[in-house]
Amino acid sequence: MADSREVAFRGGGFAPQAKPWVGVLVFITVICIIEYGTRQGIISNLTLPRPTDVLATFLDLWRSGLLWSHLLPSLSRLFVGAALGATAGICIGVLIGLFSLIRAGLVPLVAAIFPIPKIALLPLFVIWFGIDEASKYALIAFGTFTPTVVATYGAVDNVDRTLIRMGQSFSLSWFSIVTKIVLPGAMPGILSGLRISLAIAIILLVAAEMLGAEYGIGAYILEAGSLYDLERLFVGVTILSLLGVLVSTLIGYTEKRLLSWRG
Amino acid sequence: MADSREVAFRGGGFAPQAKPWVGVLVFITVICIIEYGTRQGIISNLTLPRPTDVLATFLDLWRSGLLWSHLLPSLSRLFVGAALGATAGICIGVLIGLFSLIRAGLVPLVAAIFPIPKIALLPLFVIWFGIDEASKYALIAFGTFTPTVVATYGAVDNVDRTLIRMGQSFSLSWFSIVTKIVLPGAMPGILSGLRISLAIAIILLVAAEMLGAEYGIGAYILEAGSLYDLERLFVGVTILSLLGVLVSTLIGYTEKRLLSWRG
Amino acid sequence: MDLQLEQIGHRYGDMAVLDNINLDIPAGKIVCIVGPSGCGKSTLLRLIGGLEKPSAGSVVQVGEPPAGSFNPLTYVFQDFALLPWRTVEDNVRLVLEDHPINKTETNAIIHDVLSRTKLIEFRHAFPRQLSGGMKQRVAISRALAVKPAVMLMDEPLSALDSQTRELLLDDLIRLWCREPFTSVYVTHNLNEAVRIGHSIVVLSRRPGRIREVVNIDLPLEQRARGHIELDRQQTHLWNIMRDEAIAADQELLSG
Amino acid sequence: MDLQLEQIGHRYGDMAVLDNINLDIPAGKIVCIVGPSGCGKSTLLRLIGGLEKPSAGSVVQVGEPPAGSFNPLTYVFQDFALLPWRTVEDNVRLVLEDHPINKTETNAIIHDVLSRTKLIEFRHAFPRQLSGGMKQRVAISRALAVKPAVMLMDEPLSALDSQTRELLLDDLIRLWCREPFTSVYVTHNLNEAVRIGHSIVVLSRRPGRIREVVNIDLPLEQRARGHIELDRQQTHLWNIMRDEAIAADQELLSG
Amino acid sequence: APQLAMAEETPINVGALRFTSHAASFVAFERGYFAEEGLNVTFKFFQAAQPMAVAVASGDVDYAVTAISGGLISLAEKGAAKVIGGALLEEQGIDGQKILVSDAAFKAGITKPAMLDGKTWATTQAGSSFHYMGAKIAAAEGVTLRFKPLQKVGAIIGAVKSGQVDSWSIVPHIAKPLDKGGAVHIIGNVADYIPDYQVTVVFTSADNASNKREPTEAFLRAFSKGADDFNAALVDKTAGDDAAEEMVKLIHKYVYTDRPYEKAAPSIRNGAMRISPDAAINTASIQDQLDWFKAEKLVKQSITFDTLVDSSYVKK
Ligand SMILES: Nc1ncnc2c1ncn2[C@@H]1O[C@H](COP(=O)(O)OP(=O)(O)OP(=O)(O)O)[C@@H](O)[C@H]1O
Ligand SMILES: Nc1ncnc2c1ncn2[C@@H]1O[C@H](COP(=O)(O)OP(=O)(O)OP(=O)(O)O)[C@@H](O)[C@H]1O
Ligand SMILES: [Mg+2]
Ligand SMILES: [Mg+2]
Repeated sequence: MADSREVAFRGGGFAPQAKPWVGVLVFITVICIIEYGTRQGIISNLTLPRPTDVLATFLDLWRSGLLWSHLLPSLSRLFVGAALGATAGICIGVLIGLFSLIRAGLVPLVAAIFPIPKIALLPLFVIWFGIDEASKYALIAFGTFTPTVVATYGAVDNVDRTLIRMGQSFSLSWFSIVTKIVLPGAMPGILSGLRISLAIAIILLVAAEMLGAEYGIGAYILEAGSLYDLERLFVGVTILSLLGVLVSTLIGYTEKRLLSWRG
Repeated sequence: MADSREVAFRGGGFAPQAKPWVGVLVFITVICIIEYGTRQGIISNLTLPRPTDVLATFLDLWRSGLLWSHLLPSLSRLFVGAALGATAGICIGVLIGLFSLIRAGLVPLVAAIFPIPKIALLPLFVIWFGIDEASKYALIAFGTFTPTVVATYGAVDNVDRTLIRMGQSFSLSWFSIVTKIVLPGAMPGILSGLRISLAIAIILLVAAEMLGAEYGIGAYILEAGSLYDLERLFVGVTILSLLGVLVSTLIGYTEKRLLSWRG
Repeated sequence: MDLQLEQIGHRYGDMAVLDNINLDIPAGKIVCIVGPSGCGKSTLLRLIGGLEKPSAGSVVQVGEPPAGSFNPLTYVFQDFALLPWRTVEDNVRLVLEDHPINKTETNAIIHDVLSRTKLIEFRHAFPRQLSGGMKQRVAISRALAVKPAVMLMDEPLSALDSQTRELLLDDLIRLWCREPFTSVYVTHNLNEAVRIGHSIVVLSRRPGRIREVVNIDLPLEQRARGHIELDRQQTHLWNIMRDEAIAADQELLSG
Repeated sequence: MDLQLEQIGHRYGDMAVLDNINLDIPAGKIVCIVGPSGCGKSTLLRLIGGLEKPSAGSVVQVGEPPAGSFNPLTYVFQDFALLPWRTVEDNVRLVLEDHPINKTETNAIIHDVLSRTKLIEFRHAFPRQLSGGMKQRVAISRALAVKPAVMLMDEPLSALDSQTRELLLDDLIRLWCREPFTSVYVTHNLNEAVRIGHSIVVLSRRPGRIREVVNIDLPLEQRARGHIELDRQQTHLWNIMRDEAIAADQELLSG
Repeated sequence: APQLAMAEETPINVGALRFTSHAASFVAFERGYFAEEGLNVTFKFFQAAQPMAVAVASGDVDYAVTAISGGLISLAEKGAAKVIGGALLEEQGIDGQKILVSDAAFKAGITKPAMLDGKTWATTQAGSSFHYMGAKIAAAEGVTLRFKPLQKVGAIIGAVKSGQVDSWSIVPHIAKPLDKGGAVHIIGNVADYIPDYQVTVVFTSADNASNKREPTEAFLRAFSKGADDFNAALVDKTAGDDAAEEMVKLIHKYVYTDRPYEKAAPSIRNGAMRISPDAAINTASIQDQLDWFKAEKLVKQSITFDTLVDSSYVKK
């Protein structure tokens, strides 16, 4: 067998492998570079704050107890606003998914509302909802609503039609088909839509707190921005960023619980 | 055959039917109600402008030639900014999709950047990119970038692995597999991601034109807002909304051309 | 309860799918429907079950469905159509929930049908944990649970690998022998058709028309693998269908 | 060129999938592999084709591949694996693009393989316009285009309806008779195995081990439907596999 | 002459808002005062003052006029910006910024600033001039105000009109039409509480202030000339009606451009407040503002007057 050889390997790849430490490393590297750059003066103090100063500012904020005074109102605005917007969005989305007439009437309306920047409407929100909590809830709810609607009716559309036909073939009632087949089937799509909606809700916190908020992470960021206080600006931005990661983790957890049947 | 009867129909439904006129009707109805309400004084002139006044303001804007002075700079900002952001987003997204190391390093970074509100960073954009077009491009590009990255690597992940294994089984080169299998396969996902990214780009036009813009739809809206001039505010908002519908139509058209193979 | 198809025709838009179908489905018999792909077999089954309205003609139900039947016309689908978020037991329970029976009765029915299909042990498993054969047995249990007068089966075995298919075909035959049921059984597989059908309806290419109806008198329990008479019938059917099958396979699909 | 599998074993994590497989694949012969679902047939094929590395043992290639073979070990996949955005012709062209041949040569090859599978008329069609049988014929043309030394076929017919499957099996047999090729042919269908296999390897339930190798000496061109010898062999194979199949069908899937 | 010292024209960028309070620059440009000083001026327009301050720090804009805000002081602290002259000035006797209350508050009997105890006061942001004015008025009257940051003037107008904030102070050309509309009421003048309030200042980058003396001085000279013309035409009204008319027309090229002249003119006239002659700085007012910012802990305690102001350019 002079000319015998093993078959060459040519497969593999194109399959992402988890390397969690790399992400951590990248963050550490970026922060170290900025720290070094700002210390050496390569990065001017107008461009970026020194990470250690940001940390110190954060610790100050914490110790002074103001962290909670800012965080709690923001969390409650986020919670109430997103809950309102997401609930309304899911309801309308399901209705759009189920009824052709509602779909025909509302889909173009939603499409027209989607690209409207919420900050453009700030002066109107003052008139419509006042400058207290109501307008903040409304702004966040409004921003969460449209993407949730779009994700939800997409999810309802994607429910396997054979399952619905199955339900009909067993003469299940319309209500049973909707609650036992359509809604659970749309759940994965709705949850992954919520990931985006809630990220948008966090982004809108700043816009919402433009309206007469004294306390709140958004208000804190706005004040820092207007005082050109980069350390505090970055503390605020970091908190929002962490909030985003937290919300996304929570949704991941909900998915795991609610969609355990996916295994 | 006394007791013979036809089998009862129990199927149908759960399949949306197109009813384009309903959408038009809804728009007309909403506008008529507002017109009537404002004329009767049921809706105060602080709450909503009269639609006919908005139209008149729009016609004034058109006749004065200022419409184009506002629209053209905005369109060019949108175009350049979104093109930069989307191109960078697609490139990075594809790299994340292809290389585990890049994925591990960048995905957490992108996830952390996503929930940062762009308006919070406005003061920094001035320092980083100046007050001319560059900062507007940068802001829109930045806002378009993150959602495009997320959509793109999702699309690459969803490319049918059996097609990739097929390529490998025919000993195609890595480059051939990427350009002939991965990229075309990811195209539908990338395009539908662009729908969202471009809607966000339009939304960010207002934020971008907060930075030293004299002309532009965003600047027009901001000025109208600061003078509490509801007619002009709504003219601006309507233009953005139409822009959103236009962009979405253009993407639909691109999809039809590029993805004609889907039939 | 018998079913009679009277001059059934059906179109989707401009496309005629079925044309002038007349057929009797007598109680207690299994009628197989075979024909080339796309000839309208599934459509015909949907018409029979009332899931779609025929463009022409009518499906008539002769006689009352047996007392205690919750859902006289019951489907078994090719791709099982199990709810992935419900366990085996709850998938069966789904179709009983809309009926006015109490919990103990429901549980008794579920226990009965799952034991008939040998699935009792797996009643708490989710569909994703089941092999294809088990999934289809769950779907069959679910159909049995509503005590159907007629079982409408659309290629119930074709999603399974051929070894599992053999096993499940035996199971079905055994179920019928224990307690004969009426069934319209759509299949692509001529071997399956001659093993389980009392009569076999051959449809032509689209628009589907009845080409021939083949009756096989051999009792089901005697139809073993490789029985000469069955092989003869199978070859006969294959000869009828061969040209249609070639033509159907060579057609470009529209749209 | 022959292939030799030497004491192949394979595991995914903790799970042993294949164990101690020794097998010769002689040039010009078709070796069928049958076994219960999940026993590692596809895995074995991936190991043979170099798409995966075995955990133990090795796949050895004895002798040089024939001159002019672009891709000695070539797959035909169960689900066709056609690029939906390329026409029939361009799907075949794909696998020739990375090789140093000019345009006329490429076109000649494409013309040749498409005419061998009777697809010339459809060369500008997109996959979505083709029936399943045509799609698989495109996949076979693509495999032929690279002049393989060995064709690795993973249930090439199981995505098709049984009538189309009959037709395509005849096509494959005709192709082999015209110009014998070497092939490893994985299938679930014992009838298919006895019709096309020179030898049939029966694997046990997971971890897959070789239970038995059945050789059938009858030349392929004489293996008509319902040939007595083939029926005998098929029943023999079914008896070997029956218990494994029942056990495999009754297993809860992990994960 | 200075223009001989510079071989060719020096290009500079001047930041501006489209407000009457920025008129001095517009006049200097239109009447060629900048050109006479050898300055080739390009205006950069902004929607808000804060990004303009940052733009000076980043070098995109060379000179600009803005209120003293926390942002400006922070930028000065970072060594990026310097105040070099004064601009808008509150002066008793001249129509200046007004104190407003909402209609609801007015009807509830609040007709004097002294009655504002416990009421809300609108500001754009913490550390804005609105915040400062409110705080000074409250201190003078011995009342407490609750400050509502609403970011944008438009949002404030909406909130005051609908009675959701009680009080605010704003320049006369915005205050008067609102008062006339009946949705708000003017109840006092800012000048009565903060005499000689230096509302806005001229500032530039620290680099310009210390290293580009010549063009900076040239800019201030031209700016002062523009201010003199403006004061004479619209504030002191000593130049006659024709000059006033001409001045309004000049300013209309920059402000309220999309309104017809007849509608724009009253607003422009109403907006006329004194611009410090010779760009002089009211040191006491600036010191007071700085002290207030420090007391409110809006800026670092280490900042001194000289960090903020380069007083080598103009008379104090
Ligand atoms: N809802 C529908 N709307 C339009 N056309 C349809 C619809 N359902 C089926 N068709 C078309 O009707 C024809 C018959 O379809 P049907 O599913 O009944 O065929 P079939 O015999 O069951 O085929 P197969 O053997 O592939 O299952 C096909 O050409 C199909 O494309
Ligand atoms: N990449 C993989 N990672 C982990 N486990 C795998 C992988 N591929 C296959 N398996 C497992 O290995 C076992 C054998 O799989 P394989 O696909 O080879 O079986 P098979 O005999 O081809 O089955 P079938 O008849 O269903 O096609 C299965 O239990 C499968 O779940
Ligand atoms: Mg069918
Ligand atoms: Mg397999």
